[in-house]
Amino acid sequence: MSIDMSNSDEDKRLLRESVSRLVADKIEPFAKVIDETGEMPEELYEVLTKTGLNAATVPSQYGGGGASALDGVILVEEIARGSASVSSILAMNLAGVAALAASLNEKLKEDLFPKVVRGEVILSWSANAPEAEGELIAADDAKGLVLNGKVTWVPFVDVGAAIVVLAEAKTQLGFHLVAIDTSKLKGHLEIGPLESDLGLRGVQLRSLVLRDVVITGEEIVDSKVGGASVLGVLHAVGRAAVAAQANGIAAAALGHAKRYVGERYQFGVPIAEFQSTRAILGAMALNLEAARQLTYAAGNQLDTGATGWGSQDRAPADSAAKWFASKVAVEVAIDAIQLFGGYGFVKDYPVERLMRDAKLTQMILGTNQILDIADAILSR
Amino acid sequence: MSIDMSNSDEDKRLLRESVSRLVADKIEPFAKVIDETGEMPEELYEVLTKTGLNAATVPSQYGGGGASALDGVILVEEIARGSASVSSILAMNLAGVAALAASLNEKLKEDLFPKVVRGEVILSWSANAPEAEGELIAADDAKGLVLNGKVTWVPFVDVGAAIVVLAEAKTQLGFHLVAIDTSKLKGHLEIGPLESDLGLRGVQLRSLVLRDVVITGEEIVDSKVGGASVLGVLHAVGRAAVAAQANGIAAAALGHAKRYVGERYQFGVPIAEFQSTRAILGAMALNLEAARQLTYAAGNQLDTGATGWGSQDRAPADSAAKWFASKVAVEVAIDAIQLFGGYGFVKDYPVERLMRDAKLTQMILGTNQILDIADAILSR
Amino acid sequence: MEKDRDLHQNGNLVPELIEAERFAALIAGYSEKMDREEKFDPEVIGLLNRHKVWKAVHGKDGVESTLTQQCRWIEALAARCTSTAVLVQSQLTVGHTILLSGSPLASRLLDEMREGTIWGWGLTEAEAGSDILSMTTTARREGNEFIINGSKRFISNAGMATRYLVFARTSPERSSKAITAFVVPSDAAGLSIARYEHKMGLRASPTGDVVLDEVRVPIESTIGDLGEGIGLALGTLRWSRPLIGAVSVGVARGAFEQLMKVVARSDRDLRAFTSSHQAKGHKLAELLMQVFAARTLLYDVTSRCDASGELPSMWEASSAKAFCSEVAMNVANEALEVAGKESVEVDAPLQRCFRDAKILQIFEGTNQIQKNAIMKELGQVNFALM
Amino acid sequence: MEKDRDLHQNGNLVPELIEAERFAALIAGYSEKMDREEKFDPEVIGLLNRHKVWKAVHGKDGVESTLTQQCRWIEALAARCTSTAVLVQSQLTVGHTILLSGSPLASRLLDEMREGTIWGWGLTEAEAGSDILSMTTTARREGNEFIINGSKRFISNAGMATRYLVFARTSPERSSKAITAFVVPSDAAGLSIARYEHKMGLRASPTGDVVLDEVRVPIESTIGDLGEGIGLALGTLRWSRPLIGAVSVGVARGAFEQLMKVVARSDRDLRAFTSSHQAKGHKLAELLMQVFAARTLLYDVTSRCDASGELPSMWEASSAKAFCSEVAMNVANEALEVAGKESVEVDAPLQRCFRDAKILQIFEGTNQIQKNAIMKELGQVNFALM
Repeated sequence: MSIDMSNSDEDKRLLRESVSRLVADKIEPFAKVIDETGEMPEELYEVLTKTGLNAATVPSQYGGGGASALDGVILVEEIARGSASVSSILAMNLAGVAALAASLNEKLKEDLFPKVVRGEVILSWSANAPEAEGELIAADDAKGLVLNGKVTWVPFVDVGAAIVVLAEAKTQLGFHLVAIDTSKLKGHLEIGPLESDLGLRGVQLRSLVLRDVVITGEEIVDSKVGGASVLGVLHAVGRAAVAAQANGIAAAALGHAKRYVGERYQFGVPIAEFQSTRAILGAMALNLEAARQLTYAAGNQLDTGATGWGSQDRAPADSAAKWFASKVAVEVAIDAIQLFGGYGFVKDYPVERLMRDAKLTQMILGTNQILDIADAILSR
Repeated sequence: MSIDMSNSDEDKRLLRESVSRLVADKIEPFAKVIDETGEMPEELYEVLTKTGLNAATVPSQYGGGGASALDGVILVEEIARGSASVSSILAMNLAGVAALAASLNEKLKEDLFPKVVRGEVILSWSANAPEAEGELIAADDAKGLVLNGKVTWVPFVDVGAAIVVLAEAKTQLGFHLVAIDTSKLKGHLEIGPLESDLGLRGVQLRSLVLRDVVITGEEIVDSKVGGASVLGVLHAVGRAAVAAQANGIAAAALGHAKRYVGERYQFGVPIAEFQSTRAILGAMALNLEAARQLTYAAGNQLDTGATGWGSQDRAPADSAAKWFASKVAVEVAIDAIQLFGGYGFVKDYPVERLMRDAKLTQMILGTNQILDIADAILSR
Repeated sequence: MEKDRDLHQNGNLVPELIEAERFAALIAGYSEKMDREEKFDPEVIGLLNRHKVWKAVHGKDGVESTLTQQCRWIEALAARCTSTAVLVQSQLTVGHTILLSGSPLASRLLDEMREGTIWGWGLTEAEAGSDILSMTTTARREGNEFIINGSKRFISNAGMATRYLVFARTSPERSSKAITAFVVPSDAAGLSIARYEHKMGLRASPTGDVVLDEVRVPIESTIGDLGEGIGLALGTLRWSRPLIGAVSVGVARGAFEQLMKVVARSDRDLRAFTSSHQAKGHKLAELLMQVFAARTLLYDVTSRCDASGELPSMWEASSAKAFCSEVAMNVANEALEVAGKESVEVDAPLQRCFRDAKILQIFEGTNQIQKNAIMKELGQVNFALM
Repeated sequence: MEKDRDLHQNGNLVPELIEAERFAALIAGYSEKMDREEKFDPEVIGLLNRHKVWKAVHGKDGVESTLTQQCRWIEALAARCTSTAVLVQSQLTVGHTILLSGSPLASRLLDEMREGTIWGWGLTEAEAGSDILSMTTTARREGNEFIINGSKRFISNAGMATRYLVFARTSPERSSKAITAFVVPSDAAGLSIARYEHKMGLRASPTGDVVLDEVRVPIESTIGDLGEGIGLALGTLRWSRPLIGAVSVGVARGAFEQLMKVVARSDRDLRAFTSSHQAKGHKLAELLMQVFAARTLLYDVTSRCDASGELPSMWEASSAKAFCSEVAMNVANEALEVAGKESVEVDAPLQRCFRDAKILQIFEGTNQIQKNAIMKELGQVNFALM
């Protein structure tokens, strides 16, 4: 089975429904075991590759699905409804592919895009907040750039799948965005212990310490002195992708809660009959809807380059979506557990995992978007 | 000057910008005096009629702008940035026109749409919550329906402009949505005192008591036994319109606050330099953006009939937009005053009016949307 | 122990606290009219004097009343009329400053206040809000007089007060030692009220620009030593901020009580476990808990102050002000939603609460200023030892 | 007066309250390990016994300790280890029920608890959560014995307790008089722990299904009279809900203290008025105020209870439980955002607080149940007289 990646606006619904069935059949059944073991089963990579989901937004001339960012965001959300951990593969690739597509390095695209399509690599990048610790220092060398330093919170390190890490490397003059193929770095690479096991287990966030890693020009995605265009794309699409993961988690929590309150009887009626249940459920759906619309707007803006109609005081949708959706996802998961009562707190039911997964979407890429939005507005 | 009502998706930005200039020149200057006096100056009706704004969504075969609901929502928001009271004229007409357009009573359309276009009437309807007190009882008569009862919270009663009130009239078998031309009701109509002067002043919310008012078949918009399709349209578009008013108010508050924090110096720097100012301003912009995206989604869904992609658990966008946008508008206005400090509390500056106007958008059509959303989700 | 704290003192019921609630009920009928007319009703002044409220709140026998007692009075008043509560709060603030100053005039001035002399507090200026040291009003000495020039903004009780506590520069540098406090009678030559503010709320409480044009006062008019003005103003904050907390608790409580009245009219029974009112009932429970929390936080701060004889820490005073005023704005805001359209009708008490509440987050230091103050003392907080 | 209330009693410093904080510091080192291993460490049990904590919390001389004292102990423990705090809270709840029952066994059972006997509270069943009367466990009398059959769910201390307080039907009808409480020793024939729950948080506290299959107990095993089980359980709530409030205050305070440690490592100075840390500083101030408010609300309820000798009203007990647990969840949740990624590292205390906090909104009656209780008593609340 392969998912049809129509790039037109008209049939998001069909796209979503076909993915939704796939998720129910092939992805959700693994969510619990991924959370328990912290490992991602091999066959999941195969499912994603066979259906083309992992390369949905790779331009079609490289064999990818050629899907829009908006479609990519919808796909990430749908996969996250089944397993937020699995959706991280798509989220990583979504942003990584967008960054590569914006790069002028055609050779790198020709090398990496087909590998993404064949499922041979995941395009990974640091899920840490941009301003946080951990950086690579680059020095020029006859052979290329020589990198030393540490990248923290890198997803999918040491999970079996090969990764290419898109990392920012600082030089005295500016910075480079480089593509680091970790499989080629024997002896130059030290992998840190697991950095968090609260949620998104299976993603295996770890730090990488690089020692005298030589990067040739062919592995440089973008170089800027004072500017940051491709890195900006990586982060903007990254924010939209994480927002979509959060929405998927919240949608799962809402769906489980809706089902449970219809089935759980107390005082002789399903607890859905109580108005207090409805007030909680309605608020969950309402806030999720706002988060979704923000996220779709972010996807749409990434596709069209539009930045909101008219007014000068609009918040950038990707920053707004990341902050709002991840916050809402945590709250929706907390409320879903509340509706489950004691059962929500135990691992026989999925909602406690959703609360932990949701919290990770909030921590990823940091929580400073409100100040970023203020900066954006005040600088206009 | 007349506003070009392109119904295409591509240039919302241009539409908004041309309206934005009009608002700055011809509408915002009246906002303070409308609030002070509670009266709407005559020339404002003329501006709205001349530019076609009051009839933007009237189908073009009747001489209207033929604009989409989404365009209508954008127009309401832009007008509300200048004066929420003035935007109520558009908001009323937006929902009223949509209801008439959905009606099968062609004669009524032929009668009323040209009058709306010529600015001769405002299509008014009760801004009260649907479930609240005040109802008309209809009895069949040889000449038509005979109405008795009370409609509360009717905008634009007794403001000089003529209104046609779209009101729900209950019979034993079901209900009728009727168009009541108040100018024809001498001796059968009692106008109540002002119902609220907190905000949206100039809108003149009042109750109407009807006594033995005869309504002929030509004035019946829709009749249902057990169903409510046209009334549903009236309320759904009404919710989107009120959400748009709220967004306009919030956008005005954000704009004023942004300007003020750049101009107000304390401790030798503009207060925009303080991170605490930025945290407040960023959150205002973020929440407004979420409210806007919800409202545009509502407008879009009203145009296309789509109800969100795929998932069964989506909150109806118009209900979500109404609840969320009006709540956000109050909070944004409260925060704008906070950034103004003591100056925000006095009537020399516009932000205190925005807090009062915003509160009215929350009260209009009630605050029960969260329970409505829960009902909608649980019934699927 | 709150029962103990509030209505008993060393085992004896404190009658003036019940008196506060009784008196507040007397003025309740004036609040909507005063709000509409934007004018403090002289009848309320008459009631305050006649019922010897000033004696009760300032402390009867030359001893300042406790912070808890003052807050209880203010809360009771604010639950019925924010403007009256703020009038009393403003006098207690000035009274505390005068006491703090150790001025030789203190005893006489406070006696006058117990008889109903009303003061205005003249610190803020157009460009000197949070940033007090930007003040430009000056007092220069000439012989046995100070000559004051400048303009004060947002002065409460402007035109109603017979005395103003005016802060002015006695030295040009940007230093906390450059400013001195003076008592200036309202009929001093050169003092005028240039304009009054028209406000969204707290409308019965007059706010105006007090302009001082070559106003001469005798050198004995200083309150506190030369250059001690900022010290006095800052010292007063640890007393006055809880007082604003008390106005806030009163407004929150008043809004809640008004809401309960509306609910009682329309919903006969909130006690049913499952009903079409449960969502509203839960909202009421949430608002109740907010009022309860604000109230216990406030009186925890004041009762520890009274028991120890020490002023609250600044973080405690600022918490009482900021937390309670956030609760007041929030409860007033949400009360309107729960009550529905009845709450926004012309002259409805709840819509007045909504408009009044906003100023509580702003005056006596905006809540951002309060958070700055708390932030600076974070290292001192140790709940384990409290 | 909180100082007074907390660390002084009739003017004397109460040494066990300082002792509570000191003891809590001893167990802090165990909490992350116990969480990871999902197992209560016997060393902590040893410490509890060795330091005579059970004597301190239950009351030393045959007199139950005050609600305030119990809450202070629980708060101190919860600030370091939620599971230990819940262990102690669960024993104090059982202890109060036993006292309330007036059982002839009470004195002996409580003496044993002071020596460290641990109980499990067996009320909830799979289909009887908020709806207690759906209970299906039965106790039928045969001669001088009751024979108990049924299955209890979510039983704290399952497998760790040596006694269970089991509620069972002694009558088939859906009536509050149909249920009776029994003490059942854990080694009774037919009693088994069918399964343990694996939980998101509170992981060191064992939770399990206690299955009773023809378990025989002598008729003297009833706690309280026949048919008084529900009455006892409901009566206990006015004592036990504030105890959960105390766990919540402890978790909130603990999260705040852990957050301050993280901030102290990364941000040297939050005191600067303007700085790149002001937004974070204000967030800290907001969280501080929440903890402060929850704490003052709780101890206001407990100290008025202690002073009056009467149990808190249900609306007060439920407010203490609901408000404080909402604050705990909120503070723990926001603390992670403020602290950043360090807070979610493997074994980081803050991520444990986040996972632990959620159960506080659920057990001892979900917060919806608390709001129902408050809603029913709204008419009784009169802040003016409090």
